[in-house]
Amino acid sequence: MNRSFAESTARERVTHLLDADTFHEILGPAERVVSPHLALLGVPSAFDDGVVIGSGLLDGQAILVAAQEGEFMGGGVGEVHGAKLVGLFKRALAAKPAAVIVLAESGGVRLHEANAGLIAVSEVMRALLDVRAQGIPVIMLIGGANGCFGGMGLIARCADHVVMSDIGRLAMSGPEVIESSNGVEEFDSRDRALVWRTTGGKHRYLTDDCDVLVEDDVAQFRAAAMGLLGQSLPLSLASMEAEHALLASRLSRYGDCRDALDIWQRAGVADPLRVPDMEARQMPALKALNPKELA
Amino acid sequence: MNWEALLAALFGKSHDVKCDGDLLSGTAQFNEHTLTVVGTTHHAAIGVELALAQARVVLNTVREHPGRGILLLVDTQGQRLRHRDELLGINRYMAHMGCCVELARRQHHPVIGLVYDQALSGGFITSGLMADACYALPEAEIRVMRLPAMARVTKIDEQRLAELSKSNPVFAPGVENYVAMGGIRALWSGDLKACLLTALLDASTLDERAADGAARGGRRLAAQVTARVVNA
Amino acid sequence: MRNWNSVADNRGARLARAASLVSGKVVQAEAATALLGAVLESGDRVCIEGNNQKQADFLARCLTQLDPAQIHDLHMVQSVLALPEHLDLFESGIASRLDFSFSGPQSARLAKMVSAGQIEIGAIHTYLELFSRYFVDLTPRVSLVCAQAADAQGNLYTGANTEDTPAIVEATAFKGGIVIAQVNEMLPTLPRVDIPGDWVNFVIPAPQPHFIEPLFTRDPAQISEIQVLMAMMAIKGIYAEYGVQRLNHGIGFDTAAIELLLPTYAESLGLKGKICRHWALNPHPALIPAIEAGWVESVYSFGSELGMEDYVNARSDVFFTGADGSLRSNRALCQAAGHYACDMFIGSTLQIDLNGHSSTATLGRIAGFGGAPNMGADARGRRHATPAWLKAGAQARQGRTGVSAMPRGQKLVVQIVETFREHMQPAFVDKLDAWQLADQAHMAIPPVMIYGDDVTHILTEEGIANLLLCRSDEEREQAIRGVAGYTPVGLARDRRMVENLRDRGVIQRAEDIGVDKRDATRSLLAARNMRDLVRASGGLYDPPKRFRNW
Amino acid sequence: MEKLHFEFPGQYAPGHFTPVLVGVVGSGNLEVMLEPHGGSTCTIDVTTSAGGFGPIWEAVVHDFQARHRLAGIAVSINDMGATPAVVSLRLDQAAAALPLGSQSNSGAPT
Repeated sequence: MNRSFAESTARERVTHLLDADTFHEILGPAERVVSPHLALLGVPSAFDDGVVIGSGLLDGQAILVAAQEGEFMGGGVGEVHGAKLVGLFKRALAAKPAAVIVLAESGGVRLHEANAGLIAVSEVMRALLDVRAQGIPVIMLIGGANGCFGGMGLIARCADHVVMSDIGRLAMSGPEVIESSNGVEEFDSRDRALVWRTTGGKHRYLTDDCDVLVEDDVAQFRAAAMGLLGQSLPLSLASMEAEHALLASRLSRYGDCRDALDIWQRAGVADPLRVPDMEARQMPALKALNPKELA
Repeated sequence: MNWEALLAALFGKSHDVKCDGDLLSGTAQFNEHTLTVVGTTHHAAIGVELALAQARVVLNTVREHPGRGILLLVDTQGQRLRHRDELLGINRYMAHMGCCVELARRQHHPVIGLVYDQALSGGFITSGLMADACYALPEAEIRVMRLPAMARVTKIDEQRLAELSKSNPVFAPGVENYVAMGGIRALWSGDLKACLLTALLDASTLDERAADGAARGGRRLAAQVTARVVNA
Repeated sequence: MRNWNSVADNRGARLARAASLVSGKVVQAEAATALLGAVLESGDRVCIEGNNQKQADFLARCLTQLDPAQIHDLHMVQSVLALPEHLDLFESGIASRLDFSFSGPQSARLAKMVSAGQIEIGAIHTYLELFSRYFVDLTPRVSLVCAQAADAQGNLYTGANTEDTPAIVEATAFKGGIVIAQVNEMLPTLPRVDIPGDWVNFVIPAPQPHFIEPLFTRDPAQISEIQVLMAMMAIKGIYAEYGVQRLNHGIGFDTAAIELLLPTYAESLGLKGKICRHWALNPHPALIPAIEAGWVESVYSFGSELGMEDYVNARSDVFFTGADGSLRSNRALCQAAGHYACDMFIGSTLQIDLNGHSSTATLGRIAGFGGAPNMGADARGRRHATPAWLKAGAQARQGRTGVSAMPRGQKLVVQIVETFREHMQPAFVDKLDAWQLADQAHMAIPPVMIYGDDVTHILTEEGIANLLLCRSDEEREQAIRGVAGYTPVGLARDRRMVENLRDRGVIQRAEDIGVDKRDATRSLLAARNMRDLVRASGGLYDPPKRFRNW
Repeated sequence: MEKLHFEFPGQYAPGHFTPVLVGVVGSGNLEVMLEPHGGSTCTIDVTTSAGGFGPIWEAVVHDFQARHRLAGIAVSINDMGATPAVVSLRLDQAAAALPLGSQSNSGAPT
């Protein structure tokens, strides 16, 4: 049986993503670099503040890696958690790894230290973009049960590449937040089929918000990350203009769609209702049939 | 302060900033230079259109006016909480806005953020917080969540949150907290023109917020932890 | 001279009143409330079909629209109170007396209304017990049932969820009552006839399909390592030990874990064909991998399960299906099957006391137990022998004299429970909350789900207590304490006596039966999430949207 | 939140080893870290979100130590309301990750 990415802890994901026995953790749990704020609020901390960072080899190439633990505070970014991510990107400027890989699983800013988290998210974005400017690719792997939301959803879309599983989710606001603000008619958070076809890996893949779609299998994430090593896409005026054109075109093409099914249908997918039950491996062929329409 | 009064205080009549829906954009003459002014008003909810529109203004500046300074005006209730925005990938639209600001900074445009009314959670990350430095008016409001809501979500007693927030700036609303943590470089009061001038002169592409937070005592660990990771 | 046909005459009068409002059997939805007003009389015994899955929700709503000045003091006799409308009837005075079996979602409100004197409860029954009383002293005068489809003659097609309908209609139609059915659709020809048209007085196409709850869907993603461990212990320590071939499973995650371990762990023990061949069970999605691996010969069901329709249709060797190819379920018959023809019941509970009495009753709620007491009770009338039944009986009788010396079997009744529930609530208690609840609600007896003298085994993550082997109340108490772990009840055990019971095999730890705790990982589950279940079904299982996280 | 400290004598000292971490601090879960320390005892420090369960913790870690008899080891726990069953499981998993395996008497208390 495969090793489920979603069911693995952050630590297990890193261990099995990298070449065997090559992971070296930085500020590991024994150093107890923990959040000072949680204890004040009467909440137990985690020895790694919910993010595992370090270096290792992927396919024999040196990389830096970070993995968020979705079970701890929903992967929320606090002061220490955020600083560890910022530090990893800054370290990459000198270490020049073949890639910085982030295994993102987060609800965004950790409410218990919200102000620090909010600032940290923007610091991570800027540090990440510094790394990209050096021609070092940044790769996001998204496949945890808690998805990648809020500030981490923004950070993910600042990377060179996004890899998702079809149970992974990438978005800004969680469906519960939208439902509580604007009602169940706006977004029924209990309708998981709706939640996933709005924010899940398949939709993001079909609309090019994710570059590679894999099964919920650590080995497939590993293979996808290996395939992206060395592929850097630095920001330039041209690349940002291209991105802008893509987003403007998406808005004009699909801005009136009410459901992902409408988008897929309009993009020429023959039987949109079948898409959610398709396996990840079947999706590239589906996308290839509609090369221009989607995205 | 409303945006008209703000711009009048900063630029007098020498600006052509217009309000289109919730979007503010235009140019201003300042200290013998032209500045691009872009931002939002009416406590705008940042949806895909508004993120894209702001990005367009920034990109145009980079393409057509190399080196021109950019002033980002922040008044937002946060990202728009709609199913449609998520369906279209609002996080990508907002990230695009942030990356456009980043591109401008890399291409030597001084970029200054100013929270002149309110800045809530996600709406703020990819604008003001991506500038070279972000400032705020003293009467502005910056927060992720109010304490009663935070108490509900975290299941921590609200009174306890209120008590702790007196000594710890890390979670409670307030511009002063953001100054203490380094997220806001300084509050602008009195002569706003002088404030802007200083900000433009001080604009640095280095991210100094963690160091500021440590120096001010509001965020003691971030800079230290980052340094430990870099030097490990 | 006495009129020996007064009931039939009265039915005639009611139907005559209805005839002045509607013509024929098929009644439009707009006329439903008026129809109810015409056929009902104050004080009637009324059954609103409320199962634990499908609900005659439209007719329940119509009933609440009646004028309590005209129709009042109805005596409701129905298996499940699931909808707010069921209790609204009592609030407005349309109904005043209640006999029922289960009230899950309405249990807290029911408790409040009982203590406020708004409802007079006759008794809380098991399903089979209530259905039995339909034929003795609680026969409904008017029954409001639901079906998938009807034809113009009033024949009903109940589809996969037949559930209670046959029992209700049989009792009502043949004892002078009136049967009204809400249906999802009218068809010229039905796929099959589940209820003959001459047993049905009126059919009403409802504005919306009846409500149905996917009650038996358990997402394997929520099964814990501890539940996997307990499932391993159950399979090796009980299923294999007794050779359990015919059984019923409870509704929880503990038993879902067992279902998902059959094609993996149990297969590795060489148990295929030796255990778990025949089931009285709803079509549990978690059973799909075991069915696909060839473990299961037959499944007879109380009701159906949303999303399992196509799968069941495609596996008619296993399930009971009609000529139309779809599932035929029947709660009354399946309860009888579970009671008499199964060798084992295994299910979870909330509280167990030192005598082994177990209850899910909690303070402030009057919930009832549905079918569990029938499944979880020795069938005293049973006479046919099977190895599992005989072995359990022999263990219970070994060394006993007098009346207990007669060879006889016993049903295995297993309570599977973690020592602590969520929020560190202990599952083992000195005194059941049921006692206090009985006081609060003025019940004649504490609401016990399974009586201690029916429980044969208690299985926790700490071990298996075989109560069949206990020979005194003191042994029984220590056997229970011995598997109660770190709960106050467990910590107060007599360590020497517990060690002695372990030597005698009354208490068995995981290692005593060769279960290595380190092997208890979720990777043993034949399906780890809903998607895996869909895959295992070859795409035939179509889970409800709230279970689809992909 | 409550902090608890326990110390037990032990026999089995694995010597120097890389710290072991198992589990995560999530709802109903905990993380357990084992580190070498100079003494001859096994110390156990618990931070738990659920207050008032000191006696249960004491019984659980007592049985853990009865199974493994560790010495020269510091056990640190961050707990988010795990049941004793989960706590025991994580402790045993951590002990199993020690070099040479532990001298396990794995099994439940009696």
